[in-house]
Amino acid sequence: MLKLRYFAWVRERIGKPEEEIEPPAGIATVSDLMIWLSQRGEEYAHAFENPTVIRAAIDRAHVRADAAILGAREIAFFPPMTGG
Amino acid sequence: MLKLRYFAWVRERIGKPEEEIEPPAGIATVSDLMIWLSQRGEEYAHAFENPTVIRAAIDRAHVRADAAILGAREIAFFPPMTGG
Amino acid sequence: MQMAATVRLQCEPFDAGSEAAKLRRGRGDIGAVVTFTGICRQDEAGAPLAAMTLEHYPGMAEAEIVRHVEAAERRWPLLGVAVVHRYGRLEPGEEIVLVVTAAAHRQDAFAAAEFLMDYLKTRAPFWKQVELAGSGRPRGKIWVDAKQSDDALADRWTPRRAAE
Amino acid sequence: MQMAATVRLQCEPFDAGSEAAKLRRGRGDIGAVVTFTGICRQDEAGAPLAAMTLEHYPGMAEAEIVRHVEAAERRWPLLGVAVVHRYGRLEPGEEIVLVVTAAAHRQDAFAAAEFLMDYLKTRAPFWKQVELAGSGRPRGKIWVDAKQSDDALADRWTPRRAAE
Repeated sequence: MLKLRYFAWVRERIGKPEEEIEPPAGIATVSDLMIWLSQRGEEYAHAFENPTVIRAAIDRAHVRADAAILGAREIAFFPPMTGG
Repeated sequence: MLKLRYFAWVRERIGKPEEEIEPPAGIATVSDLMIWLSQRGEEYAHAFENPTVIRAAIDRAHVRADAAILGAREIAFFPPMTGG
Repeated sequence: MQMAATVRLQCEPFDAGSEAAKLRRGRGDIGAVVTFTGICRQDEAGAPLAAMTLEHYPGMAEAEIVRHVEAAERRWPLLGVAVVHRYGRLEPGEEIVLVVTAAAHRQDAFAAAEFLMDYLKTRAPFWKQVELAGSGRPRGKIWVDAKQSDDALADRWTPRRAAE
Repeated sequence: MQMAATVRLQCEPFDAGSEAAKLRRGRGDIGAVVTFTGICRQDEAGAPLAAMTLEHYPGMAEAEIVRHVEAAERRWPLLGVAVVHRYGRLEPGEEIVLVVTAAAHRQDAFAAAEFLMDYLKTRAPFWKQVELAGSGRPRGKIWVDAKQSDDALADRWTPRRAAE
């Protein structure tokens, strides 16, 4: 099982802050996971409609979309950060 | 009469913080004034022994050594500043 | 060279003066302290603001800031760093973020404070949502867009690659 | 854009927090406040310090600082500036100088604070004399030499000519 966490408008569009999923075989990268998620329903399609603006973290470290998800326990998706 | 003011080690070498002088005709610039002052005694010669390091202000504004002293009321001599 | 480092996320207001005093306590080698305070303005891109809510990624946010404080320590001879970032709902005039850097010389303290702020703006997992003050009725909440100018500022510190 | 500016020379200690609070009072357009505090270190070039005495040129020092504050206002969209410079005898750990800059955005506040400090270091008529702490007997007083590195920092702001 893989824990997914969503923040800011990604969370709002999907309608929940987190969930546990079991990605099917063949989902190797963060990018693959976004494509797979966006096919799970309208809310996901809306959240990931422009995947190039979505940032991701694996186990609480920033990663690029081509990062491998093998071994990940927690993957987060969120818009560009606006802290500070 | 022209008021001269000295600060930091220029003041210490000359032995006084200020004085009034009447520069002779022909003393046109700050540089001329330094040369003339350095001939007034050992303490002045010591203070102005390396005129290129001495900074000057006319009427409380920084000037270069080639600045004209005509009309000046107060001229100050001091080492490079070390504030802040 | 021993360094005091504080990283804290909190809802509550902070006190810049006491954070700076803590860094200086008991040491005489500090010659320069730079304090940056980020404040919630009363407008966002010209629109009047009722409030701002800061969402963060608990667990990751603190770790990211610690990582950047460590990067600053490697880069400049710092004698103390404190970063306090608030989350939750803030009203105009309230303080959002505090960065304090202490060093023997001012250039190091200034550079490290700017570096930390640039990275907090672009890499720390916080998201700002603003509530605009409508004329009569509330005009809803808007997520603040990341600024390209902030990315450009952050890129100053890594001239070869934008992201680590 | 109205700006609060404070320039003060004094023997007494200052309070950075209250100077910053004064700049912010009653206005909601400030998004960034940078505070620089310069502190008397316990050593000068490795030699232990008993105290430092700051001499200044009364009348000129304040005018020079005001002139630089005005230059900073022309250069950056500032919403407030405070400069407090102490003179007289200071012991290690005591604060020497305070610069506070307020702006809507952090880059302007940071740049103006650095600009003002660089100019205070090289152009404001202050001179530091240190008393070294000798082993047993006083080792006398020494005028601090101006640093070429400070001149270089000040020159950043006037790329074409070093002096105005």
